[in-house]
Amino acid sequence: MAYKWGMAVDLDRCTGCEACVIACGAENNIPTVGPTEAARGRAMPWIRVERYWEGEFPDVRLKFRPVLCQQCDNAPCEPVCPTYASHHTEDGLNAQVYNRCIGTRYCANACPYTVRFFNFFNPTWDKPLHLQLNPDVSVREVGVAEKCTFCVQRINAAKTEARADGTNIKDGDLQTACAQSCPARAIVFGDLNDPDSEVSRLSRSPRGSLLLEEVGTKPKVTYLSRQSQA
Amino acid sequence: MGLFVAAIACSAGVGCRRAELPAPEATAVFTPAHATVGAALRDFFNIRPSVVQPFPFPHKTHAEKKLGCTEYCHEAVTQGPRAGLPSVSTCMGCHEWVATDRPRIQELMSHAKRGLDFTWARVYAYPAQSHVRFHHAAHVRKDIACATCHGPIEQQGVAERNVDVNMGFCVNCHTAKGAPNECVTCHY
Amino acid sequence: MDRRIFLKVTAVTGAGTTLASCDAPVHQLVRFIPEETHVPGVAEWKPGVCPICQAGCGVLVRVMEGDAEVVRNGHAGVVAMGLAKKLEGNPEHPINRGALCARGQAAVQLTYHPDRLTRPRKRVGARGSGQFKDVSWEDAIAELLSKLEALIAAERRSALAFLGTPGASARADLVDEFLTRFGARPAARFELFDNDVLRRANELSFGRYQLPTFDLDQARLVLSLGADFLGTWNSPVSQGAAYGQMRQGRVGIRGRLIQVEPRMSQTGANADEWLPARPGTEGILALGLARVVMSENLRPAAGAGRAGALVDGWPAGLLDYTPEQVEKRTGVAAARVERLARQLANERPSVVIIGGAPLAHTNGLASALAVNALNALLGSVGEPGGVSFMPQVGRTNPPASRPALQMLLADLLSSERSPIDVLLLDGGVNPVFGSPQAWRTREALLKVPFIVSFAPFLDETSALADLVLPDHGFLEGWDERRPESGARVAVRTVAAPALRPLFDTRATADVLMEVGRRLGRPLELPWQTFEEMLASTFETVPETPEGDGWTVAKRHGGWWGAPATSAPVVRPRASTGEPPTPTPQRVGDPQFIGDQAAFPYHFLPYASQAFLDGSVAHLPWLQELPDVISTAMWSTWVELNPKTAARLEIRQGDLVEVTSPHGALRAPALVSPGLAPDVVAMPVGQGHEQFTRYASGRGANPVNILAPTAEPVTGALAWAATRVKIARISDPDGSLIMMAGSLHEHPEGGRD
Amino acid sequence: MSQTVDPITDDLLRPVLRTSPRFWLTVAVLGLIVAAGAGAWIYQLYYGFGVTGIRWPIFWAVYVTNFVFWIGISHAGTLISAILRLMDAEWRRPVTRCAEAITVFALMIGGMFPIIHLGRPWHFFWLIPYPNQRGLWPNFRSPLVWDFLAITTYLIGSVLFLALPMIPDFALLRDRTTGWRRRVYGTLALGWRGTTIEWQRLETAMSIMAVVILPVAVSVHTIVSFDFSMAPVPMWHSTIFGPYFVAGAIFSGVAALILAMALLRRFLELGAYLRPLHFENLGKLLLLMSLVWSYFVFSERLTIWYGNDPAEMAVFRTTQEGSFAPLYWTMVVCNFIVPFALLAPKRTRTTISGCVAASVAVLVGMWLERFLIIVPSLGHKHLPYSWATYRPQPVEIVITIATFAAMTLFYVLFAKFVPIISIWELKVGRQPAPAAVDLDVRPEAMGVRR
Repeated sequence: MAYKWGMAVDLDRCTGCEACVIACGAENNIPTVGPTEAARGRAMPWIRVERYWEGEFPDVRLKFRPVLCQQCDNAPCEPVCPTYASHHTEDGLNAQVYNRCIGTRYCANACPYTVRFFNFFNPTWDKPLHLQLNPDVSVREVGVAEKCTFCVQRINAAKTEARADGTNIKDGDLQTACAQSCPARAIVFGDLNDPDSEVSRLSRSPRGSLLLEEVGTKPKVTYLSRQSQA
Repeated sequence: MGLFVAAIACSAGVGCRRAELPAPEATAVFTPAHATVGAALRDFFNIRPSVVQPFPFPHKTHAEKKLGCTEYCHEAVTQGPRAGLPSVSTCMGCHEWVATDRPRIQELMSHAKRGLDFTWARVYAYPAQSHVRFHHAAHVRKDIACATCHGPIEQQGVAERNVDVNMGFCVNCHTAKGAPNECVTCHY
Repeated sequence: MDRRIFLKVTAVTGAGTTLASCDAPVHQLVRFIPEETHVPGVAEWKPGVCPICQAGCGVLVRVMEGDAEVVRNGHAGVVAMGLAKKLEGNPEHPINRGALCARGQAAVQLTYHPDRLTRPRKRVGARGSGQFKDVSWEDAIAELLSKLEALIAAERRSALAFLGTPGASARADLVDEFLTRFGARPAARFELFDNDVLRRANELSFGRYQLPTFDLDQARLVLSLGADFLGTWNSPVSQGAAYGQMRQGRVGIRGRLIQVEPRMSQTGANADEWLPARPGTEGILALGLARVVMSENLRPAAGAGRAGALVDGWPAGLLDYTPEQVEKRTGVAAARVERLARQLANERPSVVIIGGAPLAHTNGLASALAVNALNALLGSVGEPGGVSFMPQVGRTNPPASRPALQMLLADLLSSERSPIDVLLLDGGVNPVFGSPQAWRTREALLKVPFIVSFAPFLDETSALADLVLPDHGFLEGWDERRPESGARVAVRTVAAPALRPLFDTRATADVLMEVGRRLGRPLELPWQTFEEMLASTFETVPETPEGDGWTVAKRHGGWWGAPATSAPVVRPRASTGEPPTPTPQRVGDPQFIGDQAAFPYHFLPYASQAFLDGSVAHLPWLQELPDVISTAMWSTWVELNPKTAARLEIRQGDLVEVTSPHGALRAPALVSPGLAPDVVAMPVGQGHEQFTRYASGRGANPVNILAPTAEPVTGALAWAATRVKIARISDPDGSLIMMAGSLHEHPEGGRD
Repeated sequence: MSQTVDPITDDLLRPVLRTSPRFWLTVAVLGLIVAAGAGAWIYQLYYGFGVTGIRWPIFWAVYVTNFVFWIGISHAGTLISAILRLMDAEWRRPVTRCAEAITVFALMIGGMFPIIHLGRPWHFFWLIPYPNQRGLWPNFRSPLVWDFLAITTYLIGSVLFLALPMIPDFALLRDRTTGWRRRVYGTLALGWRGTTIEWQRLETAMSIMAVVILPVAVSVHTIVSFDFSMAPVPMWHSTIFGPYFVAGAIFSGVAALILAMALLRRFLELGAYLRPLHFENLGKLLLLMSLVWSYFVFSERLTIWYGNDPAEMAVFRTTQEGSFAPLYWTMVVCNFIVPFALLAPKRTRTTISGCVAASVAVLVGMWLERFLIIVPSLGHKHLPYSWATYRPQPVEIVITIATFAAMTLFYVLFAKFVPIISIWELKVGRQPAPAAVDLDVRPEAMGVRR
């Protein structure tokens, strides 16, 4: 039975601690670009915690929202890619195939969530920081686009294991780096085709909504709204 | 005119969030993808120098002694993605006493005594920009013979690249065996 | 030539890159035989201890084989060894329950930091110049020994001092053991954002010299007075996990959070209700709440018991804390005070948390006592959903009568000849950076004839050392922590080395033991190695079917006792003996340094989300982590309320100068809505003069300009009690690097 | 050299046959600038794309602006000359060739930019619609692939359209020159002998091409506009973009043509052939296009403003009153106010200088228009957290300048290589029937032995 990977982000649990951001960087070999390049908009956090202010002092509020690739079912990034580097997998992921990418950056423009990034330079690490690099994940070269993969390397590993002992991946056995690291358990990852998985359960929550639903991208990430009764 | 256009374009920064910053000096963080143009071209055309091993390990001799590839030397192949290349200590496991009279083995032993290991050259390495992952164990479990990709190494002395494992090779086999052909199966 | 190649050729020529190729020679390093065996490509998860803060979270280290460049008996070469790829929370650990904060996960970069000290060093240049030459461990230890022998010969054993970081651990025990046996001064321990005021308050109120644990999972209403308990305070990960439960973990119940603070912290951002009270008046507010609870007989005044007795005017019913008076003093509307009090009394279990800035005022201790009394009044002490104290094992933090660092500095500065001949600096302690300039820390330390540092990195303090004996990375040596809060059970986090040392470093604990052995009259420490010492401390732990305590602890990354139904409260377990007889404390108005006219703004330094007190500012991941509220990266900034900024004609990013009676600093301005107009806030952590390539010379350090005023009873630095003035210097210099382009989600509400 | 009875031939062949030092100087200067551009690109290839000002989330900027701009310019020639040919407008005769030349060169330059802006340009051929070893074709759903097809088609078409009517002039040159040039022209003349049947075939071919090239030209810029309108980006995702871009293209194209003609007239002393009449007629066309363009802009902006969608309003505001306002209003002045002021009143329209001034303004304005379509939208997408501003870096500016130099250089060389005004068409304008044209054709040249 095919999987359909999805995620639920409970904004009522999210504390904005950004553990997910570092976890993602560590897992996926995301380079540190340094101050000069960061100032020129070259930092590439696959997941970021957006914050928005509301109101004015003293009645001021702050909203946190972790934003990562929404793995849309109707993804604007896919049709525009001339080389199929960005395409849909049978698991419903928006795959980014680095070796097919020629760097038109069209996908990044088309993405309404601005979660696609581009390798403006060839990344290097000050020795011996490179020893930390995760051997299960490519180090992307100059000129290719990249984005959150839902930790596809973990998905593939889990599949390989499951195949080895002829079972299916059980709910909870497989977690993305961000979900794993979240202290408040605000991020839940799993199989949407399994109606009993926690992510399916949460996605059905009355608090659930989709980011920029009006754009019609059919995201697979559900945001559970914050219940504020102040 | 070009200048004029450029000049206007520059003023696009008006009301920009932050002051102009200097263009990147060839920073420590970033380097060209390839050290030299030559390297770039070789990568582009996938031209590889034939590998030179630090020590002429005779696969044939060991195969004739009925030593399975994965028994001692490449034992990781059944457990994980990588087959692994044995270290000198693995060699010494047997050659402490086996064939100690041979000059090659003596060379080996002296090497080990100095605490030095061999940097085996990978025969089947992929170019970095192919961004490909291969999981040995997964294939071994499906009873894919080593020879399928590595050829008749047991009849060779020093291992050679018998099969050109390019993407075409992989895809054909996957198609034939009904294995997944989704890009992210291998490219991630 | 097939079509593909042909096209490629055209491509290349077209791209005009067919230039003459000139290849750099590829030099091949020798390869050593690996000392360990790993299955290549297969990850192994080993337990570890998070070194970043005192929370003492347990981690799992993802270890995979890889090639590392190392030096083996003088030869540089490559060797295949286990390398740490990622840190994740240890799921079994009762404090962090499998999660880990951003700082903890970045700790892996401590091991692979390019500017780590790789071998012992001896100073050659002037002190603080950071000029050292490499020496062998033999020579280094020999030199240290000679200095110590000299002390013994001169009968000046007490002229040996040790300066380290607080936190209960076997390592600390060893150090104390070493010092006592040597006859040196007791160890001085310093951390800028230490919580001694709260510990002391808890000791007075509840007989526990310890930080409290909050049972948020089951709380229905949480009132936090300035405590950024989700971001940086106390045990953020365990509190974050509990918070998640409190919000959505229970069917039909959603716990609520109310935050009182003058600057919206990460925790404040998550609150359902956010009230800015005047800085330093949180204790008064607490008493105001207590008064309403009592006067409306929502809870019996006697319920507060001992804790109440410690508050001046409590038995009389806090007559001069009427809502109106409280409104006058705190700026929180009387009606709101009453509503809040009723909510606290009715929506139980409810708990009040105080921490951070409110305790760093001249009335800090009194405020803490007031909150303790309030919690007691609400019946939230030791109860589910309330505040409790984690059972402790082994020795806990010895309470310092007065902060030891201040004493040390005072002695150094007062006397002509330094009373200290040899100073041992532990890794991680950086008072030169972390103390106000007015303390003259650097000057004082420079008077010490001989300083030995065990720091793995050169920072402002360790740069003063004459001899540097770099400690192992935290994954490379044995480690043990005894957290004081964050769980309901006693916890000892333990870890065996997860990796082989990458460099020629040595575990400080083992170095101390060796020194102890090799002294003329050996100190006769009961153990030969640190490992041995750790093992011995586990002999008391009962055997389980899984094996003896030590083996089990090593396998699981620690030992934790069975859940205590409700943590014991009254019986003091701290090593302080019986708590002193209660003398009622009055919550006075906070005193500030700098008069209101000349210095119109309160200066509020706060632990930054990424760097805490600055001790991890050298980790590139954390430098590039956008601060979740300002979204700034690689930057420091001065936070201003929009109205204040407008009045001073300061725009986002402008360079401003902040001046206190004790100094001035310059930093870019950040206009932020979540800040009282009379407050100027600034994150601590940046502004290192010397702290590796990533942190050096980046931004300004707010601690520098703090007034040296202290909380009178504990003597702890009142770091929130300084007033400043602020002036615009120039246009943006580009040093404020922001990730976000907009403050609001709908900046212009469409057409108007 | 043999004598001619007609002065036209000499006048028009002079630039080709006589070379002044001024020519070499121009070529040298322009050549240097072009070389600088090439150098800049190699620099960019070496260090990586990061040396440009492109950033998250503004992933397209000056390069794509140039791409759209030059493709737009290319609509000068083919389209205009084709229309004029079909309407058999007599005044077209001296204009057609220089117009068609603009098309070809502008296309060549514009066509380079999609490659220059690639992250990995060495793989550009993956855009070519042919299956790779895995039988994988490019993604035909991607407007970039449509671009590739449209532009190549258009380029081939335009080259033919330019080349066909040059044959008789090549023949003429063949007979006027000696040595290697004679051989070159001879080859290019394809053995033209000027027989009636050849003339008829040429005419037929021309009229077929004229009909074919029109829809192609329209489709090209429509497809270029699809690059934007297919993406859900605020103020890109618009149905008006097709015609809007085509109008803009013709608008800028005409301006480019007027400018080119003025330069030719000035430097090649062609006053007798490129007469104020031509400028006035093109001026009228320019005025018309200016009005059409303004109408499109107005209706586009009004819809956005009325619709009041938050995301789109953000872009609307930053262009109208935000950080891009200076550029936006410059554009409006250049594309509407100036052309209208200069071309509406007969007094200025009839003067060549008036038309030229208007054209220069329009060229600037149209470049800005492209820039303002691309950058503000990308800088203000749906999630305000990601908003950013872009400023071009030296490498982009140098390459941009170089393209203008390249255009001029190609043009200068072309004018040196063939008569920039079609000699035979001019003569046909005078004579009733093509067959009777007095071409200087000698039997030898026709391979006929005496």
